[in-house]
Amino acid sequence: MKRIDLFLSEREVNKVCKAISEAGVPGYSVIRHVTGKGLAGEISESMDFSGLGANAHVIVFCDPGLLSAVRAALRPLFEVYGGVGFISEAEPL
Amino acid sequence: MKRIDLFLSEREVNKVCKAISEAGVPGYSVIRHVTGKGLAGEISESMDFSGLGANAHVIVFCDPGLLSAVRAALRPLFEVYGGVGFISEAEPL
Amino acid sequence: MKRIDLFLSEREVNKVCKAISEAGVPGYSVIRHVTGKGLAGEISESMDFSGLGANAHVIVFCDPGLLSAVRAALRPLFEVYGGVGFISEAEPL
Amino acid sequence: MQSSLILQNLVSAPVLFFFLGVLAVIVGSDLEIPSPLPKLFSLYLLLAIGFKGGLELAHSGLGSQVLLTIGAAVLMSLLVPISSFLILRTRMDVYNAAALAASYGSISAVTFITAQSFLNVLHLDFDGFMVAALALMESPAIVVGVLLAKLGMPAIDAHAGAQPGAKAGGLRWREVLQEAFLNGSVFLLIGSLVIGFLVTTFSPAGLVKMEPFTDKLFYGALCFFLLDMGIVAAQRLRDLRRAGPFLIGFAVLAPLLHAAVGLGISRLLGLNQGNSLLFMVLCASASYIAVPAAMRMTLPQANPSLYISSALGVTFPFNVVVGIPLYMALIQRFVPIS
Amino acid sequence: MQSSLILQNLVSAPVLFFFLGVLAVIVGSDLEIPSPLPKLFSLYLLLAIGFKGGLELAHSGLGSQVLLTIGAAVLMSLLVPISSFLILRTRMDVYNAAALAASYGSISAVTFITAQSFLNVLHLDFDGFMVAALALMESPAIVVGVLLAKLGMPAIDAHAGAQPGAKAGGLRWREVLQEAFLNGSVFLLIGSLVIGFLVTTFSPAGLVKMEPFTDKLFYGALCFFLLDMGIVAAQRLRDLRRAGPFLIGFAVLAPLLHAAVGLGISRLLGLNQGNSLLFMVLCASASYIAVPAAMRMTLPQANPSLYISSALGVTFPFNVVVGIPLYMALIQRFVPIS
Amino acid sequence: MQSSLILQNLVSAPVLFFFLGVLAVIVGSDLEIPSPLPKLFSLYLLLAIGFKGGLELAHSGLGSQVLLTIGAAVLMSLLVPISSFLILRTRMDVYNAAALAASYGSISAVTFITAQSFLNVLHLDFDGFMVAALALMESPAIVVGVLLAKLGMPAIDAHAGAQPGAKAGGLRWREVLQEAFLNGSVFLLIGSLVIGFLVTTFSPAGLVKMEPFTDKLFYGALCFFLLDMGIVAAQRLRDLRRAGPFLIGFAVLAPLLHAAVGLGISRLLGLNQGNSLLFMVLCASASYIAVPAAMRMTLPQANPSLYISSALGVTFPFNVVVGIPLYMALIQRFVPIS
Ligand SMILES: Nc1ncnc2c1ncn2[C@@H]1O[C@H](COP(=O)(O)O)[C@@H](O)[C@H]1O
Ligand SMILES: Nc1ncnc2c1ncn2[C@@H]1O[C@H](COP(=O)(O)O)[C@@H](O)[C@H]1O
Ligand SMILES: Nc1ncnc2c1ncn2[C@@H]1O[C@H](COP(=O)(O)O)[C@@H](O)[C@H]1O
Ligand code: NA
Ligand code: NA
Ligand code: NA
Repeated sequence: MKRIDLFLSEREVNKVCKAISEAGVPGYSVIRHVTGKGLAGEISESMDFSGLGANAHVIVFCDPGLLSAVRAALRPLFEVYGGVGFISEAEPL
Repeated sequence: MKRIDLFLSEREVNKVCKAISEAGVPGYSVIRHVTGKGLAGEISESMDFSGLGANAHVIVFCDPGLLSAVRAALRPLFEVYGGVGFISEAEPL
Repeated sequence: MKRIDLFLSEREVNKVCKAISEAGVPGYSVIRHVTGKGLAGEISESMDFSGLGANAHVIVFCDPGLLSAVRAALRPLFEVYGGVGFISEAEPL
Repeated sequence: MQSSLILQNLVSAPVLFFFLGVLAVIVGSDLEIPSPLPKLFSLYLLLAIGFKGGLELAHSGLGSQVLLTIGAAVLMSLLVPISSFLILRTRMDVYNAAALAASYGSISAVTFITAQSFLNVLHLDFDGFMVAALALMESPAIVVGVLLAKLGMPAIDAHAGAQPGAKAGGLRWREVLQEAFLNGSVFLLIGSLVIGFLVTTFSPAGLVKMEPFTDKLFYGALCFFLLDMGIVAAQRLRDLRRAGPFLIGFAVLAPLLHAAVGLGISRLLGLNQGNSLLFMVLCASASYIAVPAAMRMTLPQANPSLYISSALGVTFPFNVVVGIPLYMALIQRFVPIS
Repeated sequence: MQSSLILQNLVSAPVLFFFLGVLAVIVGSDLEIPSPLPKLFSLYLLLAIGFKGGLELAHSGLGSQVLLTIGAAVLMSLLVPISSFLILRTRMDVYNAAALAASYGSISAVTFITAQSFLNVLHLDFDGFMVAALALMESPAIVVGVLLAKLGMPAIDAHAGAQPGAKAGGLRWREVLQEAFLNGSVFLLIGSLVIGFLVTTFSPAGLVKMEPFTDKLFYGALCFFLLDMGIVAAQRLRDLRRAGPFLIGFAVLAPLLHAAVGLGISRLLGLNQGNSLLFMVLCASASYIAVPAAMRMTLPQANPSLYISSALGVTFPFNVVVGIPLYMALIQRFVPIS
Repeated sequence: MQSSLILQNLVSAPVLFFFLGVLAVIVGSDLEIPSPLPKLFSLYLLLAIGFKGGLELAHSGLGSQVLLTIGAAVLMSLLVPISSFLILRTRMDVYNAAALAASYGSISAVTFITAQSFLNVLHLDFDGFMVAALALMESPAIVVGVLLAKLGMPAIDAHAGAQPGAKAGGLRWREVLQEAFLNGSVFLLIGSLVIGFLVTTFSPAGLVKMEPFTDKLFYGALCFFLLDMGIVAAQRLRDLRRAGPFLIGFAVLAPLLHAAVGLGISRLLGLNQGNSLLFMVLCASASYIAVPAAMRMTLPQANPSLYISSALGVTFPFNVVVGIPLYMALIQRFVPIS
């Protein structure tokens, strides 16, 4: 079983959840209000009042077989809007 | 060393923390306001005003020997209220 | 590639981010409002109004080569203020 | 006459802000009231309505009409769940039927407040003791709902379904009563009612200083909260498609039925027009604040999206938009001006 | 005269709280207004300004001066982005130039509100229809900005840059219009304006009950929000060092230029002193509430820290501290007292 | 007489809401005020109390009684930590003793506000300069606390315990002063005081517009915040069991002792009854807003649950419920009506 960790702007989180749902993942969890630093520089919550939002952390546990579908679904989004993703090993409790 | 990731409703988070504490874990961390999707469908924060809450993400780092105690403590709670758990490998920094 | 998970008080999160940035990590993500339990006892959000804050969860994905620099940067902070760190394996999506 | 009442209700600020929230979802605007701001407004509204209710209760005293009205309200909160359960059970499993029954037996404080604002605009009087009725209708319905589930539940489940940590089903009741009577919103409402009563009775000088907070701000805060309710109700409506026509039908017809019974009781009790409307609204409304949290804990087998969606997505808008002026029209026909 | 206006503006509570926020960052205080509290105040201010604008629009009606003024405002929101784009394009890539152009063509509601408060202190009248102008200036500038980027963008990008899921560039426009017209803050402002208008026209009894919320609280809430704006603006100023002197220069000179054009148009339209100030402020201000969220979605290639930092870190403080009294001084010289 | 004062205090809305919060924890209700709403109310209360203090300071001017009173207050905030440290050191390690000393030398703004509300109900006057005393008592106590820890700390620690990044202990002081004087709540309180002063002096027209926010809302917001304080204090009380009887005894006796000294000084200064009560309350109260955050950074070796639990779980409720009417009774006996 694989664990996928995605970090991206809150503005795109609905798009990303839709994309990975359609890729067939059995479930996911989303943490909003994540700040951080990446290629696009520092992201804070200070512009929240404008609807701009901070980052979100999306966590998915799924079968290894779904990885390539998830990757294919996310690549275009990440290319346009930024965001990063990582994979690690896991198993059900 | 093992890493345990639990996702469950905020309403039961106190019960779960009590259960895993009693199972002997040395510490844990809880992130509230987690949204997501699972067997029970989509969970959002929109009913927060009613005290219903969204999900919580509980993270535990502990010895492999504690796994079965944690599992035993959580199984009945997850069976009644829903929730999922995953394990992976980790080591102290 | 390594995944580093740090848990520490929100009060020191800026110091920690500065320290790991200077250690050369390519990026990091920060989740605030984390509650939990550790050596220092239970941490809740109930003193938030005083500026005391709860915990933060800092996540870093980086090359294994950076681990020792990150460790060296954090050790003194963790010794004075408390906080824990864990490592696991990961790879880019 | 009736159509002018509906119009008058439709162009009131709270109802219009409710529609604005609905519209935001329909057209796909990203307008949202982020958590925990809706909670701030719901806590505020409960505190303010409780405090004002206590104040007016202290003025009106606990006469026989007051006690009779409160008694009748509590009775309704016991009977409505039973009749609703019997109806719902024809098409639904016991857990969902019981949770829905609890919701419709309980009340919606926001619908009640909206009805009060409507009465204010019509310059019709109503009494503070109606808030006491409101406060006392939440808990019994929850208890009855759980009881119905317990009675109706298949024998196997009754054994296996015991909550973790419950010893021989006994401890279980503590949890039900806890959720029914000590639920945060019930507790705050009743607590504020008692505080309003005590302050009015023993330290009336403090009332003037509370007024800007509990009174003056109230209407605007209600508008703000209804904006969020509009957003959430519209999101819920989508869920409801899955629930099917039976539940949607129930969510519209139950308030009408319960309001009609409420009207009958109001006449028997000799309530004035304002109190009659509030009594009808208490009977007709369904809870989506106190009940969901309680049901989640005590009847985890029921599907929250069913009871939340029907109470908040259908019955609430129906009452706020159509119900309140409709009930008022009936009252104008059947209840004499006192 | 001018210096007394500047002083009068500087010692007003909103401006002082703005400075307090700036000072907190400079001296390194850990004072912060945690999220989502700033959002609460921004939602509140938009709701209140919209509602009051609708109320006054209902009183003033839609006469020819009203329509001409609104038309002129919309025209400015179309022209300012074009001229700004041409200037910015001399030193910047097409995406950043377009996003900045959209920002300066659009408006800052908080600057507008601060100008209204300033007029109140000077006891100068202004009209509710200016809020309608405000509300209608946000969307066109966003559309023009995206259009400019599309026209100016290199041919290769025009193909490759298509949004994921967009079919042949056609679907793309839906998203732009969505972001321009249904953006949460635009939607709330226009919605509240319409509600204020409807309530005033059809149910004026409800107005008195809204007043404590939309009117009385307004000034204090503005102070609170400006405290946060001061903190954020000061944080943004640091970012701006990277942006270089060209952008900082633009962020100071553009408001002066646009205010001057606004003054000319005000004279042509025969606006009174109060409305003239508001018109100038609409032209001179740059958006940091509606535009950033829209640009993030429609022009993701542009760097948010550039358009947010120049609009919020430079142009906003400049307008609030220096601009408003300066524009007023010009008005006192060129616009006769009506 | 005394018992009627206690009763009068007990049935005031703020105290009753405090008890409601305590009760919620005792009976196990899930009532909670989710973060950051308590922060909203604490920021609001600090802003409002500061602004009103500045306003009244501008009216009263900086006469010799004003300066003497403020001087005496600052002196108390230097002496109380020293005497407290000596007492606490008999049973506690140096870090915890020092952190507790800082907390008891500093003040509780909410206790002060509650005392003001109590005076309002009794129709007793008090002066705005007392807020200046309040604002100036927070920082010195923090500095003295850290100093005491530094002096009292074992030699080995003094070397090893150097903060990371501190060069030769010198940089360390910057951090202490930063935490003492630029702490968010200290900064906001003093900043609002200065703004209130400036606006009153130079632009009094703005005062009327601030009043609904800073004045009218105040009492209700205090009630809401005290509801949360009740919840948190009751949760803290549980922690205190571990702290043992010595600390609980200190947390009750210290306010009595400090209030008695405060009464003596009030008489020496010739303060009127209202100001005397406020002075006593400043001496008697312990900080749980500014000090914990500062101690966390500057004395991380101390255990926060000790200083927070004794200040917020014992001393605060003691002062609010018993202390304020008790001190008033003493004042009525020893301070002549002016
Ligand atoms: N495969 C998964 N990956 C990540 N999170 C999940 C997954 N499945 C469930 N969850 C989380 O666990 C919660 C409860 O799951 P469930 O009980 O299956 O509805 C969901 O709302 C999600 O937040
Ligand atoms: N074993 C653990 N697993 C997960 N989180 C932990 C663990 N130990 C400590 N933490 C987190 O780290 C914080 C600080 O730990 P400590 O410094 O040990 O009090 C705690 O409040 C928890 O949030
Ligand atoms: N190496 C990393 N480790 C953890 N989080 C990261 C890392 N790189 C980027 N992020 C997160 O992903 C967000 C988007 O990254 P980017 O698109 O590179 O700006 C950042 O704001 C961080 O929150
Ligand atoms: Na009902
Ligand atoms: Na503009
Ligand atoms: Na003190």
